[in-house]
Amino acid sequence: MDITQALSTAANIMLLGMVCVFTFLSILVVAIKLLERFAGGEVEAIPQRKPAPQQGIDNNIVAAISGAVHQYRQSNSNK
Amino acid sequence: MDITQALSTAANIMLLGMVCVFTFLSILVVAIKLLERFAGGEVEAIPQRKPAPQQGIDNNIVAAISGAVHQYRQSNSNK
Amino acid sequence: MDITQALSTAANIMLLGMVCVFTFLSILVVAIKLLERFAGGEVEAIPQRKPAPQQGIDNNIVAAISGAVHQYRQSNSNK
Amino acid sequence: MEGLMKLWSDTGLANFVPGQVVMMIVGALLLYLAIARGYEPLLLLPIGFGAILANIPAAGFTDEGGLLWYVYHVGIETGVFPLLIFMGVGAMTDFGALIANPKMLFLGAAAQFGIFATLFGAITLNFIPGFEFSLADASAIAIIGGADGPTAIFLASRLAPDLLGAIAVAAYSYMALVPIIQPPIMKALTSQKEREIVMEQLRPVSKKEKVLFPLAVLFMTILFLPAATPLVGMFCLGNLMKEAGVVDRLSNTAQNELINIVTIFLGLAVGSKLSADKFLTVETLGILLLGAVAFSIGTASGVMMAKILGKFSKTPINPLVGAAGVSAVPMAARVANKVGLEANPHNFLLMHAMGPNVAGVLGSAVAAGILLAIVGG
Amino acid sequence: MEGLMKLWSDTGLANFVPGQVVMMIVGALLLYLAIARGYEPLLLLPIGFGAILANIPAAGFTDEGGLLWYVYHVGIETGVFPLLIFMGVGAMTDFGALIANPKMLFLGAAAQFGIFATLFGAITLNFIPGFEFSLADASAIAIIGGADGPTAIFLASRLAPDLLGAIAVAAYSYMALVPIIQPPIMKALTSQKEREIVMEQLRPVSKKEKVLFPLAVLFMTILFLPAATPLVGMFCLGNLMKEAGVVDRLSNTAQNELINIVTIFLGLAVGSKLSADKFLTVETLGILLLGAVAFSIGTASGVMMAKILGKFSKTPINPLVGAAGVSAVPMAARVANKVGLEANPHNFLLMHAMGPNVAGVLGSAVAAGILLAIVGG
Amino acid sequence: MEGLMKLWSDTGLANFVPGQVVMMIVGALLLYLAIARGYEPLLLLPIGFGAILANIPAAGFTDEGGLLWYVYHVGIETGVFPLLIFMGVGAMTDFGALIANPKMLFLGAAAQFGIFATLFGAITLNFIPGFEFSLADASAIAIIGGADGPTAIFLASRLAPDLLGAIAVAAYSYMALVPIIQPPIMKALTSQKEREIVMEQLRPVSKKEKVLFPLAVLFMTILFLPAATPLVGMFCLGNLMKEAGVVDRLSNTAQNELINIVTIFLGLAVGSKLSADKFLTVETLGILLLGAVAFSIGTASGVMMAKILGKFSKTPINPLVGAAGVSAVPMAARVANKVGLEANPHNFLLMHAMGPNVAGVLGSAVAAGILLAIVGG
Ligand code: NA
Ligand code: NA
Ligand code: NA
Repeated sequence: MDITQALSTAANIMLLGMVCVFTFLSILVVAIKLLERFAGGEVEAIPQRKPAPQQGIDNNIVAAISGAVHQYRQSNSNK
Repeated sequence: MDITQALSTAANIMLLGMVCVFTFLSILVVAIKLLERFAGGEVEAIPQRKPAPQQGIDNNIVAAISGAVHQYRQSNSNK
Repeated sequence: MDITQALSTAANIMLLGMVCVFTFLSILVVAIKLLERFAGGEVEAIPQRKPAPQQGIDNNIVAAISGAVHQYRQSNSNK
Repeated sequence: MEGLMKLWSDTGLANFVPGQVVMMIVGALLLYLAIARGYEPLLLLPIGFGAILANIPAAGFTDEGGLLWYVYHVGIETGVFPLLIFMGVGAMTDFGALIANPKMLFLGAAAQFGIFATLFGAITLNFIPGFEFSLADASAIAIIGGADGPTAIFLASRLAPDLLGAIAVAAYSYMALVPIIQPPIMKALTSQKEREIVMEQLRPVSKKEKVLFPLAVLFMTILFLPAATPLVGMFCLGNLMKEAGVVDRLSNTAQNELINIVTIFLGLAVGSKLSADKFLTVETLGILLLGAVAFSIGTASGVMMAKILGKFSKTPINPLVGAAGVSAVPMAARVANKVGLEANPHNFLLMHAMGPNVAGVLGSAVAAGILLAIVGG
Repeated sequence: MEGLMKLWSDTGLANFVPGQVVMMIVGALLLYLAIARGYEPLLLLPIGFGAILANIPAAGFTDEGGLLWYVYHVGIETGVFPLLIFMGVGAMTDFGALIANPKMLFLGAAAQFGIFATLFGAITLNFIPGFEFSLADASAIAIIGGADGPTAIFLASRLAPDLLGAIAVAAYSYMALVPIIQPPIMKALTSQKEREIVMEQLRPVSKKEKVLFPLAVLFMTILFLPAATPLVGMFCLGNLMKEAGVVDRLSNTAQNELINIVTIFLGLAVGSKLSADKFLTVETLGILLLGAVAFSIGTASGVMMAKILGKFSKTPINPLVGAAGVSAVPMAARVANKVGLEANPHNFLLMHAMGPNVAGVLGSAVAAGILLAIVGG
Repeated sequence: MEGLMKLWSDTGLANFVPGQVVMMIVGALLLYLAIARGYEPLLLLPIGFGAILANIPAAGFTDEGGLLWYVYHVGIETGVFPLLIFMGVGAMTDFGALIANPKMLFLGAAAQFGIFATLFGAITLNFIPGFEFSLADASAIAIIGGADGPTAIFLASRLAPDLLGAIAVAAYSYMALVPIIQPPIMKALTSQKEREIVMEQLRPVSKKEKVLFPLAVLFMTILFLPAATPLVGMFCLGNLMKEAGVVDRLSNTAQNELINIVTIFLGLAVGSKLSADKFLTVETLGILLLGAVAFSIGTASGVMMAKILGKFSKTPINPLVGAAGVSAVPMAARVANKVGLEANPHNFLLMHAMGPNVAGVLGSAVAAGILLAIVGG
């Protein structure tokens, strides 16, 4: 492939690339607008992350700790 | 292996498996009772984990920190 | 290689090794003295590590946090 | 134009196969269960995401050299990931309640009947045309009844890699469903009076006992069931690091950063096995059905054993704690506590249920070892 | 004496090749930039150190079985390291500002012109004797204009591994230079009045939108550009873990310990590609030149697009935020904020610039996918 | 019945070989030393556990495809694990005390005589029938005198993989025994008056010196001893990350999570080399004996060098700090401090002993490089 041919290919890619990037991100704009319509507006005044209780393995820790605390208290109250 | 034969094998495994599980965990019950006899009853009133000093690589940190603090104090007291 | 020959090799390595270790670390002594001359004496009275601002990926966190805080405040002040 | 055609010919739109679409929907469903319902999100979120990635047409995630291909081969085929998770779980587990009341091991043993009965059930399903479970398949499916994710994934990767995706999904889904599956069975098998039984306070356990316990378990496994030593060994290593008290920095890393890193990759790797040709089969329906059966039988046999044990025990035993013998730590113990509180608002069973709960982990690792030794050899 | 001769014949002094000395100086320069100047130190420090190690004569770091050889082959050749970094960056990224003002995506799109114009420019350089960039080389170089490290490394490892070192160094160096490169361009293309434009406060974004956003992005990538799914997929996985709120321990590990570990190795591996025969070429000069061009064109096209967009928009748009479309998160957004403050001391553009900033990350991942699909297939 | 026979034939009971039982006892002994005695628990606990797992009959931990087989081949055979540990140790090490008083490097140099004398001693042992140490074996054994775990493991994995288990166990055991081995030697070689010597306060060291120090060390190693660059290079990388102050998140990860993860696996992998046929040999006795000799000679030569140095030095030097030149950081420095306090309750030598202590780390890395260059080439 000589340079001129490569240049024409590069120009093609440049055009094609920008069209594709714009098309892709334009559709994403539409998608976000749809998101807003269907999922937006439900912002809670209270901070949201904290109360969501973690489950699964995390629970192991919680249980282990609470278990340990419980048992430790028991073992001390025994005396 | 036809299904009937497989069923008989499965029944065998079921029986054998439950016997083994029970045997294994029963011996473990005995082992725990032995543990209690030989290692139990030494519960310390003071929380146990903290005082155990960590050694090895951890010491590197300790030394590095204490060294840094020491030197920092020295370098300041010099002035 | 019989043992006597091996012994002589070992003695050679012992001599050579100690000479090399001393040479190497002696040059390092010189290097440190040069370091002191060209880079020493600039000890700052203020602790040095803290103010150095972290850049790069860390900034992502900073920006994400400050962004989140900003937005959260905005969303609350809107009401 | 040539470039445009190439781009189009590479798009997902031009390459989708119906099965892939369905599997992506399955992946999205798992994400929904994980995020919106909180079903075992630590595993089901990466599994669901992995399922979506694995089914992208022409993206090559699961082809040789693809990201999920590497993760699966490095972590699951070698067995390393489930073993590392198990080490971390060991470092999180407190055996105090079990050491204080070793009888609870019988409950953990009884609940394993869910596994072995399901093995039998899986073979029985072969009478129905369309099902052709081998003994190895049946064993891998049955381990769902162990209610223990890493054990199920480890055994499935050894005995039935093709079913791994469905088995892991079933195992974690049912573990999340324990609060729904278990209470009716527990209530059906116990009287109000039995559920009100108050258990005696547990004796304090010495540090020495806790340190020696994982070593005792390992020792017995070595003597009687070497096939279980990978699972039990790594679990005991984690627990020993926790209880030894001299390597806290290793123990903390094992139960935090290391298990987190491995969990992300394990989930993706399991998800990568959710391909249409392996998952969209009648066998998956059978696995889901058998999994539910396994959980139910395990729960029932745990409760029944607790009732029997209570008859012979000097100290009272509330049969509800038997249900915790299936493991599903610590969900099953909490369910026992909750059902107990409904019967008697002053009866806290949580600590008492932790004994059978952790016994169930050992029990199903032992059961996995037995299956490996008999079927896998 | 034999031993002494052997020691001497092994010393660096006896084996140095001039190119290695120069590359060590390059490595030392990178360390200087990282430590004394604070240029992207998280990457440039390990890269610089890796460059020094890789050029030690007779030490064999990059020979088969050497440390850097392993790191490169395990982490870069497989593509795993940049993808894990991208997952971590995804877990650090807040798309709130973009979701609140999706028009900003057009700015992120426009800034990618820096990439495609540079591709054309790289091929044009072939007219100068000494340059022989293939289309694949040109694409890998052009991605420097994406101002995104992991994307550049991923694409370069796929399309032009020989240029990887130079491309990564150029990408991170220019990202660090954003505060110097961008302001003159931004000021040249805008009037004082334009720079003073105050933008409207962003609407609050719901948690649900934030959770669904990465899934929407992934979905679209699957449909239209599967070649971009490795990058976009891992990025979205990280972001989903962050926003889901149910797997915080995984998200925290992904954006801390995991990304740190991978960053160390990624840097060393990239540095290991800085060998004299690959780096001390006229092509490296071309890459550095093209990289600067790419950043400048990207900045300019972002600003111009913002001006055009402002004409059609109901709400005012400060054209400075367009410069943030090149990504270089969050440096470019800060530069926009700073230049804006110079024009109007009460005009805080930071949050508004975060929208195009994160849009630029998506934009260059999409551009990378397009280049992979067209050139790499 | 068939199943039962199969289970029985697989049990450890039916397969035990006497050697395995003994090695398990050795493993249990290491666990005891680690947990109950606090001997280097971070390494000896995983090593001991690994030894137990590796000797389980019919469990296949060290067979191809077994967990320990993977860990050993991925981490030790490649040399990656000890190098990563060394990077982490570098990130933990403060060279301030050494930079303030560079003469201390001579103490770190003198203490390496423990290594080279032991090499000679190991060859001498060949006169006794049953011992057949090659030069490579002897070098790997001698490095125990370096009192530095990762260096010993790295060199042994390169020169004498078969002896790796015994060498690592000896190295860590003697490092734990430093408080018992060193004081008598230190007291025998010094007078009460010498032990009472108060050393001058160290000058403050600038940040710039600390940043440039690891680079200077690396530079010299490159010039004179490339064979030592893997060890010294990774150590200096860790130290540079620590001192640079711009990559704290990488430095923290290197000295915490990363080193912890690697330590677990390194320990298991070393333990996996403790097999009966390799460990239950007369050579192991020789290694243990030589290790003790090496530590003693190193301590003695460090102290003697300090006495000589004190004669020529303008500032007073307490000969006790010479003992810290063997490294065993920071135990040996503490021992010097303690023995000093016994002689003079107001004489705190800790900071002064940190200089030779870290010098000893460099010294043994240099010695390892010399041995690699001469013997390993
Ligand atoms: Na179980
Ligand atoms: Na970009
Ligand atoms: Na040493």
